[in-house]
Amino acid sequence: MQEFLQQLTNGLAVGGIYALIALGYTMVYGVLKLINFAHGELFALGAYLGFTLLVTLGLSDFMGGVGVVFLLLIFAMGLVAIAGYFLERVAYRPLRQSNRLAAVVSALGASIFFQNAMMLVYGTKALVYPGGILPSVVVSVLGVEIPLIRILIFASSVLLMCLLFWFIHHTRTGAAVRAVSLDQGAARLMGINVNRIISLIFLIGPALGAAAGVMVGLLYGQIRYDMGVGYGLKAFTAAILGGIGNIPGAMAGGILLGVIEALGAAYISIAWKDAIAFFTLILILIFRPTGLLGERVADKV
Amino acid sequence: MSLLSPPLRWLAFFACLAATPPLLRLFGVDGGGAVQIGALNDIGIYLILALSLNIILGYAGLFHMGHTAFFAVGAYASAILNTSHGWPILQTMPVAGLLAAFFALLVAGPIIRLRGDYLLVVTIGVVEIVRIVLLNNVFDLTGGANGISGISRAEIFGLRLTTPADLFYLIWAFAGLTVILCSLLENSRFGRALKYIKQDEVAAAGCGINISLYKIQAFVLGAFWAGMAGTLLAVKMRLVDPESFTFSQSVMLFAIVILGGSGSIAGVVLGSFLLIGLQEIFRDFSQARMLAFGAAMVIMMVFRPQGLIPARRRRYDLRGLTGVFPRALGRRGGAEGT
Amino acid sequence: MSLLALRNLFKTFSGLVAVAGISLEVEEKAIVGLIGPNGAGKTTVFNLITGNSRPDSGEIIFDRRPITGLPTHSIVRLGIARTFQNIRLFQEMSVLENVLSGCHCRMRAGLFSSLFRPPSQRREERAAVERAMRELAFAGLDERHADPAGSLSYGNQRLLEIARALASDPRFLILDEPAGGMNDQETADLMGLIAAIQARGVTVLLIEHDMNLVMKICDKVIVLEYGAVIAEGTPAQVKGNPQVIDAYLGSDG
Amino acid sequence: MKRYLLPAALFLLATLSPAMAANVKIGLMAPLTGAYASEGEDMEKLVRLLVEEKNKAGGINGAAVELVVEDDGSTPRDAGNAANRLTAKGVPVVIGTYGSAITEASQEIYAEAGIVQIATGSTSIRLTAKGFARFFRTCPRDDEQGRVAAETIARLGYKKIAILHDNSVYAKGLAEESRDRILKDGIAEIIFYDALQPNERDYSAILTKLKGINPEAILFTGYYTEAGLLLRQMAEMKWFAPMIGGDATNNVGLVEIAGPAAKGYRFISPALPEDIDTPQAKAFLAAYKAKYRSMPSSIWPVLAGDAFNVLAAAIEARGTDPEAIAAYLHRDLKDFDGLSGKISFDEKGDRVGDLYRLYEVDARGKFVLVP
Repeated sequence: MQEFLQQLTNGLAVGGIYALIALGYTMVYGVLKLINFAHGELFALGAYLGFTLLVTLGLSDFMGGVGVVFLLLIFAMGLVAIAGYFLERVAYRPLRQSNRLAAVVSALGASIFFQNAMMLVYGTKALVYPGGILPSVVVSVLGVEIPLIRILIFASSVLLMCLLFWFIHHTRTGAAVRAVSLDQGAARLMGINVNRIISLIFLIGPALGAAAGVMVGLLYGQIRYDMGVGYGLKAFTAAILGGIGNIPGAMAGGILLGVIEALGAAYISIAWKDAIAFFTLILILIFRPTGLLGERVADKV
Repeated sequence: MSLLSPPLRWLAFFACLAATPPLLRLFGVDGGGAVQIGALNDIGIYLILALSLNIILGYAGLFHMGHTAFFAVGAYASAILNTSHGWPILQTMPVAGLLAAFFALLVAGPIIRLRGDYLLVVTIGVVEIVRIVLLNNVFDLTGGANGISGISRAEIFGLRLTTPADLFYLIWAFAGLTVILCSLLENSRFGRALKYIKQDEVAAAGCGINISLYKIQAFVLGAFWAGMAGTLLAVKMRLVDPESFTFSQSVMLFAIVILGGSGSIAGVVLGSFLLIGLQEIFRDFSQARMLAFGAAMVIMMVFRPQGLIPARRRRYDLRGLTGVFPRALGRRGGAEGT
Repeated sequence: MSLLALRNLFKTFSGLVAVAGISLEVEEKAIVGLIGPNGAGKTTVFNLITGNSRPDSGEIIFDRRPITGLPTHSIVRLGIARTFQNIRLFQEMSVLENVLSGCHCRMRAGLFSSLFRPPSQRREERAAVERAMRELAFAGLDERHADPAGSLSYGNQRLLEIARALASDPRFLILDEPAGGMNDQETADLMGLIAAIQARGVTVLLIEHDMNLVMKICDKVIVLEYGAVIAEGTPAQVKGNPQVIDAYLGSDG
Repeated sequence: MKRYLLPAALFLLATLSPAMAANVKIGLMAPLTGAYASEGEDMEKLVRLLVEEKNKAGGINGAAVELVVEDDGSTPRDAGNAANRLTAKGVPVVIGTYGSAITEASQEIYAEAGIVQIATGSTSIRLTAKGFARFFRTCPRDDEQGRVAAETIARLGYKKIAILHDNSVYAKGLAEESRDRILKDGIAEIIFYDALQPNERDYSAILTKLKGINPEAILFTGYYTEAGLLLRQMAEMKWFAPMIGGDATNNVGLVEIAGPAAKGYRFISPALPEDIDTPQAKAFLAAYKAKYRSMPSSIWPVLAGDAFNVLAAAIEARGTDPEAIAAYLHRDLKDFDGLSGKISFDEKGDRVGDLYRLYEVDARGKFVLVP
């Protein structure tokens, strides 16, 4: 029983990160019906910018603890948001009217571009976040030892998600975002500047991805230019699992995927971890063709 | 454009291709053009795969980004039959195709009802699962990370294919056959049915088309062809391993079809030459190679969202059929608006 | 003898009762109008007949055979064709290819004959193209055969949908608001076309809000309200029926 | 007309220049991109430095050495293309490459072209079991490393151990060799044998599972990135089991990732550059540090340098005919003073002599030789 709880907490921590990245996919998809394949790379860019701020700008020397993490998140999220803005302006806006698959291929091109840009700038060797930013303390809850850093990261993921949920569902701009996601044409008629809302989405989505990037850097230390592919695929799967376009769905999907992986590794086999995760996704989609919390898509005749 | 009728245009294209290896040797390109021919062989295999994907993605409009899974099943089937059961490699091609087709039947059945992006992610899941199955050496067949090596040389009518030029003719003969069969398919009842499904499933069902049956047939046919292309890869590389069948390869095939022109054979051919060729041409940028390639993909997509050579509406031979039938209503010539 | 009979059909959509025990009959070679205020369940009845949705209970008999629960493509093959309330044409395909889709269920060429093209397949293709041109001429659209369906005017697109349905050589044609969005001239032409269709021996069941068209052309009219039949009979009988007037004009009592 | 003058002139120049100096072409196939890019970069830097020094000392028999570099992209498919490109450029000999599966994909192509190939990091046993007469390697084989791993575990007296690999050609081979040797000699009981997924980050699930089994020691045969992550996350979980690694974990990157948790980690590896006591090794590494301001991050680039050295020696003695070079390496090259110690090859092309030492990471994160 002890090990089960431990594995569950392992799953939650990983799931929190998947969920945070999945939010980026879900928001962009919700509004544009586009899978932003470059989102994984924006996540990796967040990790690298965090590294630059910490090491090259020496942020880690004069400040310790939570203050640094807060500053790191703000800077990384801000810079990657700008990258997201330009990504949308260059690669997606011209294709807004054309068939959806054109935008998907453009996204794939952008993903290859970002990945290799990071390789050229930061080199092929794995970079490592300096240790000791966050105290490596183990907290034991109900007899289960959980590293403090994992709790902090899970908590901040949930916090960011709630912030986003509150913004989308309880603010005027949030209402505009929902309007645009339901029907761009109608929203435009209601006086909503659709382009501005879409740009806003491409500020928030990538920013969340960057936050997850910084967290991965702090938690695991090692970052590489091609880590966006793996995390991107997992987070995208989580977004679909929860019902793409649906914010609570992305949160649920991410956390569920993390737990499935942890339990799959623990109780079935570690070599088949990813295969189990994808197999579960396929099973769920067969019985719930639009994801767990996705709406039933009946085709209006 | 209409200087040559389509079949002649294709004939000219393949004739020029066939002449390339001897010309390269004639001009004394170093190494007899082995590098250039090697690149053309790569493009040839990708073209066959992209044309088989075009049946599923281009004609039927199914969001399929896991085509490498069928390619892998075919390649491994050939490798296993060749190395542990002693089959001559080219004889394994039909079996490789059938096994890939069977695997497609198994997979497509339950997921065919899924819509757009949900189908997309499931196909990505399938290709990842296949790669992990290969990696974990299931039933001690796939050789794990080592993959399977020592695949024998291909032989046709007693002639052993050793040099890249030999492979060139084998691969491009098969590519030519693929182009012919795809154009026959495109202009037939079967091809039309797929296109109706792509445009509007409900209307297609209203015309008496069994939607699920045709979608599964498209998947199985595409997989069969990709499985046979797997044999060609086994012949070319003489080694198959999990790292040759990754998600990024599926992405490349998806991009070739969409960028070249979804549902257009000429588009897919151009897409293959461009996307695989560009990677070779940018090679002398070495590390910046893929950076330029990614940017090129975005730029090409932004300037040609409908694809480089989009599918054209087919012109039917209506000799003796116009103006001969009774009209219940007066002529509705002009496009008068209401 | 009735070609189509519905027996006590029920259909609810998550609580909302769309069809509450409808029974009706359509005689062969007749033109029957199905009218009623919006939300009366007209299109739902159509969807039940064509298999687009499945009834909760009740039976659908076509030519003395139960077809309840059959998939749409089998129903079309039995000889029931339809048009749609909001036009569903293959916009980017040519007018000819749109009508050719109707011929699909009358052809047999499968995957292999499509590839290896035996003489039977070539003959079948030619016959299909001929039939499609015949239907296009019948609807007056034969000169537009090469244009994309999307480029036709609204009225012509309606006619193209009818031509497509006719191409499947149906015995029973369902028209879902064919006159929707047509001007008077086009509506008059449509009446001529429907009469010509009946002359070809095809039974027609149509939903229509244009009372002038319904009253002029239908042999029988069935009135629906809140998912139930409230009146049935010749146009004249139905016109005078007080319940029908209430349903349409709303009772002032 | 003027517009065409410049390109025409350039074209002429290009075609003429190679004809003039008949220098000695040596091929280098290295992973400049992909998973093993960091090893590839150091390989190229080190071999280029050796080429510069050789050319400054008058080249080989008076002819300048031209290094022809191709990127194998750390994947079998790109390796096939790289091999084709090198054969097309007419190099008589090729140094490379690091990964076992990637070398394997190129062996056939070089064998057919009759080119002498010296692998520098591919330790999989299979490579020299296929009878390629002109294939050599300056790195040892997995079975020898397996033997040393088994002996180390016996020496350290662990009775219940867990073996963890990552399903790669190298790691799985080494895991199997060690397991067979441990079971055959009855050294210890293997209570866990499984593979983790490489280039992941979160291994908490596996470590929790291992904690439940509580082995006396963990033998990890994968690469340094995963080893570093495992050590770091063990420390995070405040659970410690002694861990022993294979030679692929011999990289300073391990200490960077694992941080203080690296202390006490032991691994088997050929001698490190700093520990090589041969005079020419010390001199060369000083020159390397001067030029690139850092030491090679592991032994593998050094073994690539040795491949260059033995090839240079063979060409000096027998000229550039691959047949003669292969014969020289098989029969005449005995105890050659290389950067990584004495070098000689057996008839199958494997390197002779025991090379493996046991290293431990000390408190300051330095790799210290365990006597």
